[in-house]
Amino acid sequence: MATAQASEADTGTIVNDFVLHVATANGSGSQTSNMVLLRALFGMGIPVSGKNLFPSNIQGLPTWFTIRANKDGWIARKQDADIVVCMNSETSDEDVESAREGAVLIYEESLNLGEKRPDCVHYAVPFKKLIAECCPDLRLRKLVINMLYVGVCAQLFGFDMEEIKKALGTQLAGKQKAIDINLPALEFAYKWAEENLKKVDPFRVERMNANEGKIIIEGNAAAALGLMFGGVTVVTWYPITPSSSLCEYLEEYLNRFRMKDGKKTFAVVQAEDEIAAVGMLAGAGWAGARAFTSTSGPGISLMNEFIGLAYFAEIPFVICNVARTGPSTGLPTRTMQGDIISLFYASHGDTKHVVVIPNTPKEIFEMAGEALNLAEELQTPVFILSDLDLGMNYWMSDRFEYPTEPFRRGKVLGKDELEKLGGKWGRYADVDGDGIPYRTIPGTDHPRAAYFTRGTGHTPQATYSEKPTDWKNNMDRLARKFETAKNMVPKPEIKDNGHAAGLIYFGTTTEAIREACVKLETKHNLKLDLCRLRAFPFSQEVEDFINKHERVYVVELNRDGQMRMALNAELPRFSQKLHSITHYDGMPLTADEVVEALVKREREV
Amino acid sequence: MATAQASEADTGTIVNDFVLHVATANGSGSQTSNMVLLRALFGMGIPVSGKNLFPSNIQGLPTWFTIRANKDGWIARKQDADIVVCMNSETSDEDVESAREGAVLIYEESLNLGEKRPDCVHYAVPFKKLIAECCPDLRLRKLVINMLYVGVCAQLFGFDMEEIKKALGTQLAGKQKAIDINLPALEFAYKWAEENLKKVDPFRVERMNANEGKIIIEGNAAAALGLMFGGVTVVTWYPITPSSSLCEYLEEYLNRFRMKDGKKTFAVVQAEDEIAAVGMLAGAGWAGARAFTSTSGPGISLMNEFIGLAYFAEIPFVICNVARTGPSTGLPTRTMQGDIISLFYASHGDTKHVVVIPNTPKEIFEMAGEALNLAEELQTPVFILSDLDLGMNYWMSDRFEYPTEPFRRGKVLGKDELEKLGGKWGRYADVDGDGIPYRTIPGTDHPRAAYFTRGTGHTPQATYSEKPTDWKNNMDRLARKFETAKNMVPKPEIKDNGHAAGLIYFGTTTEAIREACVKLETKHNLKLDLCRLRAFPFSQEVEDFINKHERVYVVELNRDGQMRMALNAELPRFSQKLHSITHYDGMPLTADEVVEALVKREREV
Amino acid sequence: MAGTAAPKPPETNRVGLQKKDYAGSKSTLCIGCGHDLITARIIDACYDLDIKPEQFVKLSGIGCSSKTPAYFVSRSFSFNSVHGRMPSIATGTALANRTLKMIGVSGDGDTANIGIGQFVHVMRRNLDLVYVVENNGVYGLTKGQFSATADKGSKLKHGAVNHMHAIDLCALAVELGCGFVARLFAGNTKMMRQVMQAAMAFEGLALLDIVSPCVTFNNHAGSTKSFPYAKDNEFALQDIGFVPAYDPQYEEMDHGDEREITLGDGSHITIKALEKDYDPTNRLAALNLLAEYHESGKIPTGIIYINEKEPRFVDQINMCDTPLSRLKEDVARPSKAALEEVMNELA
Amino acid sequence: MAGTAAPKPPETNRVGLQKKDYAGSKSTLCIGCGHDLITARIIDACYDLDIKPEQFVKLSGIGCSSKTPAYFVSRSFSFNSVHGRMPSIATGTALANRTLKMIGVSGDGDTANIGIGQFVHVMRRNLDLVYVVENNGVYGLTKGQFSATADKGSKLKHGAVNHMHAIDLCALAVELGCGFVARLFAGNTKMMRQVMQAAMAFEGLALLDIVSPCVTFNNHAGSTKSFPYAKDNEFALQDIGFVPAYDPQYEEMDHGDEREITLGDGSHITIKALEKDYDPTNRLAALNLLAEYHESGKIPTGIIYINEKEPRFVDQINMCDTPLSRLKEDVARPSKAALEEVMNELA
Ligand SMILES: Cc1ncc(C[n+]2csc(CCOP(=O)(O)OP(=O)(O)O)c2C)c(N)n1
Ligand SMILES: Cc1ncc(C[n+]2csc(CCOP(=O)(O)OP(=O)(O)O)c2C)c(N)n1
Ligand code: SF4
Ligand code: SF4
Ligand SMILES: [Mg+2]
Ligand SMILES: [Mg+2]
Repeated sequence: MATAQASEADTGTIVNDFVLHVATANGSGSQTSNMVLLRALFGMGIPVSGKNLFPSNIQGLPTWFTIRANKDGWIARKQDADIVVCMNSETSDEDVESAREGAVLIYEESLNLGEKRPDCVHYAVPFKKLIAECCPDLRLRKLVINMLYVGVCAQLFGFDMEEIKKALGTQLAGKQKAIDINLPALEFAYKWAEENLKKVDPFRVERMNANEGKIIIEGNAAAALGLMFGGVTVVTWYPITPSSSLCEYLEEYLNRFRMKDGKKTFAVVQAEDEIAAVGMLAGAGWAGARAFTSTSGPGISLMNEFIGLAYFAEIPFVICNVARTGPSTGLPTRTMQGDIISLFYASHGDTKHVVVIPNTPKEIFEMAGEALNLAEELQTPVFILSDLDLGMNYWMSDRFEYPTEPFRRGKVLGKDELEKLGGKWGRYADVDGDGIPYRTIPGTDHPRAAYFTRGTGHTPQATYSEKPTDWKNNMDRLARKFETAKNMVPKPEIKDNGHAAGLIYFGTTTEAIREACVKLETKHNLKLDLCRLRAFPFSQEVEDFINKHERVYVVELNRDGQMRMALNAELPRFSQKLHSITHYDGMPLTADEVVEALVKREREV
Repeated sequence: MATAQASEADTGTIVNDFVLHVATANGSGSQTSNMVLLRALFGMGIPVSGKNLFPSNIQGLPTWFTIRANKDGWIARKQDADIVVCMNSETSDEDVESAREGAVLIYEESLNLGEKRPDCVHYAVPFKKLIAECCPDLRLRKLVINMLYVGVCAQLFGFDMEEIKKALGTQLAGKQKAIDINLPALEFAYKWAEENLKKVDPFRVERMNANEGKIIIEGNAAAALGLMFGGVTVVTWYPITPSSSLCEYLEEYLNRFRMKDGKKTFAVVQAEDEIAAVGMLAGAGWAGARAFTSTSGPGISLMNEFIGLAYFAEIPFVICNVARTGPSTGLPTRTMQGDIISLFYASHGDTKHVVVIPNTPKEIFEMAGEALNLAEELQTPVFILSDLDLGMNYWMSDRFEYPTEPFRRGKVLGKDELEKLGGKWGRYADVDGDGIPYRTIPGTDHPRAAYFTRGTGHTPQATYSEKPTDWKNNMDRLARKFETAKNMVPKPEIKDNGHAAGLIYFGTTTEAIREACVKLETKHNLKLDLCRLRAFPFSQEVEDFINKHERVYVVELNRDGQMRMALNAELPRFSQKLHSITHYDGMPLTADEVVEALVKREREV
Repeated sequence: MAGTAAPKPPETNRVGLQKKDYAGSKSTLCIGCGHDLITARIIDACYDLDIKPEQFVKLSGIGCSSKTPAYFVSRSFSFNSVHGRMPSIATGTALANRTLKMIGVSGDGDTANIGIGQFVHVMRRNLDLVYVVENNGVYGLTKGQFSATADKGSKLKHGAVNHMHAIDLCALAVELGCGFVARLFAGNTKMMRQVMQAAMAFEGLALLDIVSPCVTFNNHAGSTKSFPYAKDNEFALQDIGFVPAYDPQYEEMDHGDEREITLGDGSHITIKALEKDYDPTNRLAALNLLAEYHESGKIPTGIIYINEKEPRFVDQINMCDTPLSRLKEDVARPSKAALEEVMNELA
Repeated sequence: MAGTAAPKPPETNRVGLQKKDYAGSKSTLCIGCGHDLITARIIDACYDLDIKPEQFVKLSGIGCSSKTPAYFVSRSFSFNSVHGRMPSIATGTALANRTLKMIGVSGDGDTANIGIGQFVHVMRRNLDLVYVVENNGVYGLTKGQFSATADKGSKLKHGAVNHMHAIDLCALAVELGCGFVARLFAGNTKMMRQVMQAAMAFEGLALLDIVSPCVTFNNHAGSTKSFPYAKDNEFALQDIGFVPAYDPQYEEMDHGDEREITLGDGSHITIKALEKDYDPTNRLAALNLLAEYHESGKIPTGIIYINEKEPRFVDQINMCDTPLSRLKEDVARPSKAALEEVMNELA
């Protein structure tokens, strides 16, 4: 019989506000179980997020999944879990030891963890015994055992069983056999908990209505949708965590929605490596496709040479960097905002790249399409800076809106235009004074359409040149083009209430920052204005924001304060105002870390 | 008969102060002729420099060689030539047109350039006729014809024929046949000039004694010597202009001086590409060699991934970037200081690299050896930042001093040390608090010597880890190591006379800056203090220099002011003081450009 | 005026272009460089095959050889990319517009050294591309270092000897499933002209590994890629003819003991074996031939292997016929209903 | 105590080490992964060959396969580098210390996709390296995409079919001059154990292309790299024996119809042809065998080609015997006179 020794008594109920942390081994089917819990909470209308902390191998190593449910909509990572489910005997000692005071512990009875943390609430469950009772097929037990904690949690915390069942159906859609095996186990555990566990913890879930019109999605899937609806035509890729699922989703969606008369109106090619992937983009972008690849840090490093060529030869394509923890192979399954410098200034020589920086699935959906537009308009590689946290974790999101704006394909001269011009045009001539030249697309049926593309010095007419003035003029035009980009890229999101201190952030730290600001204001009476960067180059609004504030904190997930470095490099007159707050252990940011850092810094002011 | 129409009359004599500009076609043997002139001037004790402006092909395109002789030792590039030798009919019109007012023009008679520039001194020489007379072998005439202008110049400007002959001997050392063909032609032209040209220009050379103890050398050869005497053992390379001659010289010297019992005490391997070249370095540096490669921008871009691995796995090796004009393939035969950002922060993730920045052959000789030391002491890749101007042009230099300091091989634990420690050590443990760990070398005969090297997260004991704290601690230690490097890298060269304005520069702009400062002071009464950067990270002295000055100009050869960007990023509190002076047309800097820029800027102050 | 003959109109091909319409800018290679001979044959073939320059695309990497696209068919688009990576550029170009006719020009250093990875993979993909390797055994542009196709035992100008096994690009291509593999010598104008046309007409990847001497750095005694050496050691396997699809005379020709191969576009290749009876449609025979000759010093030239049966890359991946570059919103953006469908699944 | 037998001392090899001294840390691969079988055979071979762990070095790229150096011989140095570039690491290591015994472990993705360039060039160099490819036809670590060794027509778990020509690493190796080429199946313990030793004893590059099923992503019907498929389709060419140099019994053995190959280190390989009479010292025969079987679906295992005659890389480049890593100043820095000599030339 399960015991429930509570040191902390039933001191009231906490509704829809907890962090549930599940420790399992990877490749054990736990992902399904965790997603059922997540989806059920979502289905019950409770704001929720799910973060997967998985090892860089395929099977058998410890993995953790953290679900945060919060009625107020705070869904950033939180350091300390309220409820810890220990299914992995290898880590259970540590998992239990590191639990916060008073946490709820659910674990296999035979692990004998009862003595360890008298301050916690214990639910010892005989998972092994139970699975033997409810799952006759020996081989399946290892996989199905994880359904049991779903049942136990569902019962203990009051999940709506209909939502649980619906979630299981969604999660195992199309696999009726799997449902038929898992559902009974889940229900068996539910029933067992009902009969054997005495609830002594305060956590409860209750249906609410915060998720109207919302979806749950990973950033990589959202990006894939954005690209498809943005009219991507050529996709080349090389698998690398955490970007692989982006192109895998994309191929799936394209196969489903972009067939015509039994043929593909797109191409997805798995290249032999990242150099080939980006080389194909260069060929495709040059020849008029909307071309895309996704990769992660090591891929960006390998692509460096080609990125420089594309910058200099002015070829449009889009690369999404789903960043992971680096340098080098680093921590392939952890997150980071650590490739700022290497992206912004990728490749040798004077190069600067256009980068868009989304923070949510909805925004990456929108920006992915926009990136395709910007690349063609600016005739340059455009990067989407995502990260593992956005790309591979589960986010609630508003439904995406169907894009109605036509594709913006930039300054392209077709046959008719060339005829009007009498064939007189220069590929690298700055006709409009904005640094953006006109281009033609291979295959254009006009005798003067063709030009010669190269990575070496050239004149406005695209002929080879080693002349000092030609080189300089061309580089100046490219700089002018970058200036033009400032007004075209997504503007920062600014909340300015005239406070003295400002905070600059970007990407997936948004949720933590949002939560931290409220805490800072309510608990510490500290008020800051906010500027969320959404692109490089930095537009005027960023300058104005820094200018207006006495001091500005730059929060980012890397050691060297790379965004601050870029701000210093690009907007040097403000450098003294900028202060770094960095976090770089591979984990997503928590609000508490931000609060702590800011309270300390602001006290020093 | 040659005519000499001088608009500018014999207004006195200018001794040992001129710029001689020779226009030929490449692959026509003109390099030998130009070097004979250069060496003869050198032999006559006159300060001199030679800069080659060659096209990026092998044969037949216009090429220029500029010799500057200056009694006061000003040997930077100068924009306007005093004497122009036009041997290339394809460019002669332009060459003559762009000559400065009053310049001396020497050209093939039949080109009929006499009318063109009445303001200039003309020496029309029937080179084609003369070569037919003095060179019986038809096939050789195309090559030997360039010797004729040597003879003409020698006579016109009063070269010492003994020095000319000596120079020819040096230049064609070991090729007696070639000497026997060229010398008569040269002497024939000399004689012809004596008999047929009436000297009407003011330029003369006269023996002086400024070159005692000096040599003439290209930076690439100097670097090669520095590496050899620094004990380099493994050299891998992939040909790329302008770095190829570095490894070619190095192999030549090593073959000559580093054989033992008929075998090589070194290895030079031509790799299949730059990725393989740097991969071999990583293997060799790891396994205890002093390993080196040279490359240029595109190579650095390709090496990015491996550079990150070496940073993170802490592997020593040295890469010399002989920079050319970029981005992309750019101008392979022009110079630039344009890979600052891409070197300093090469590879994804938080990476910062140690870079030494020499400015002369003597300094690159010394720094090459020092780079090998630093790499092993700091256990990290160390870069030497050179450029085409330093690497491939001809520089006067003091003789190099024999290095007597022993090789510094850093913290290596051998068998004995391991025995003393009882085998207890941690590859990535920060025993000394300086961030530099101890390492062992594969093959060390102790059962605890081995460790596992990886680009993924690791503990101080070099075991695999995905733990957030392990990751962060290790990254912090690497940052600490970089701090340590600040005190180990070459210090800046500072001239501080307490002026309000400072000037920061580095590398091959030195000569132009030196000359400019004197001009600024004498002609414009503008005085600046100087700080020549010699390394990254920036040491305390750089900070102090900026701190002390009201405003500091950063002079560099690239569009974006990359060194200023790095200074802003690393020393943000001074950003507002820094002002960029950039030059980026592929040509070396001239003093006049610096003077002009500074006069303008200082007027604005 | 009556009585005087009208000036003879300039000769044109079936798309109304003169030979000079296929010219490029002036070569900047060394006088006598083998590469210029290949350039001339490409111009011939384009003229002979009535290629519309607007439909033709020229791609290359970096090297003297890779500069040559500037020297032919100026009216065509061209992309001189980065060292060793022409194949990926070609792949992307084909994905964007499958209707373009592509030629890729590379060097032995560009292909066999830095580029061997992309070479291997493009062979596997059967891209519709004429892949020309202008093979001189050295890096011309960087002044004469050995490349990976340098024969074992061959010597550089200053005497250095190559100790390594030479990469035989033809053998690799056959091994990797390439459907058209020819070894040629730039100095053999007649064979070059025929095979160049055949390669361009072939649907799929055609590799032309052409011995193209570097007169500046590798034309001395001791080189096995010099003009004299190649002239002495070329061993022409076949007498090759090419007859375009439209030529009505083909049927009437006497084909005697020739092997006839009809390509997908209706043109014909006739191959008459010379000394050695050799079946270029047999993969094993091709591999054996190449292995046999690899260290013989002889240069067997001709069509080593031909097989047009494999589907082309763009068909393997089931791409639509319209060039992707031309797709408009109505095709390239799925309907609003599609988005709704996905949103509902995720809700 | 008198009368009781002394406890049997643990078995050791000739360098006094027990089998467990060759163990590594616990594998983190999926249970049943073919790679773990190969790890076990490497441990066997190291023990059997009396390898001193201090003289042994383990190198790899990135992938499940490339993780395995952590799972054997912990007492040896190891370098788990970047994806596809193990060969250059190995080359550098050999240059720094030519006395080290090196094994490089790679995967089919690591070698045949991103790494094929370095593979080709290391083959040419005849580096002294045992190059193991743990070939499962997929990228295990990134969750099961096709690699370039996937056979044409083979299927992924979710049904996708591979349309491209499979790269046959053995054929490429033979083509490129590699002197020891074997194809193996991880499940054939006996052959693996013998050939692993032979490869380690071989002086020069030994390529072991080992079918090593990925139980998680490529062990289903439709895969040609699954355990069941390989078991059914392995076609053992030979019965292979390995006799170390020190074994006095070799001379007395009855070698019957076996082919005997004595390696440079004095050890012997005995090869008894099974069904098919096949001469593994004949390069042409090897190429033919591989070409013949390439699309047959059969997996011919054994030593495909062996030839120890080529000089090793470090000898080709005439490197001294002392490891370069150990050179001291007296050797590695030329004399003051040398510098003077050069300075005088430049003055
Ligand atoms: C990444 C990179 N590395 C090196 C170079 C320098 N480089 C230019 S051409 C060339 C070799 C060309 O040899 P090959 O392809 O044989 O052409 P060839 O000049 O002989 O026709 C090299 C190494 C470069 N441009 N880019
Ligand atoms: C530059 C780079 N690109 C991509 C990856 C991601 N990656 C890791 S392992 C792997 C493939 C491994 O496949 P294989 O070599 O066959 O090994 P297996 O896992 O099948 O044993 C890939 C693509 C990486 N680590 N580095
Ligand atoms: S160097 Fe050689 S390959 Fe280059 S153009 Fe001259 S002859 Fe041709
Ligand atoms: S995923 Fe495949 S290759 Fe990787 S460990 Fe598991 S079974 Fe082995
Ligand atoms: Mg070549
Ligand atoms: Mg694999």
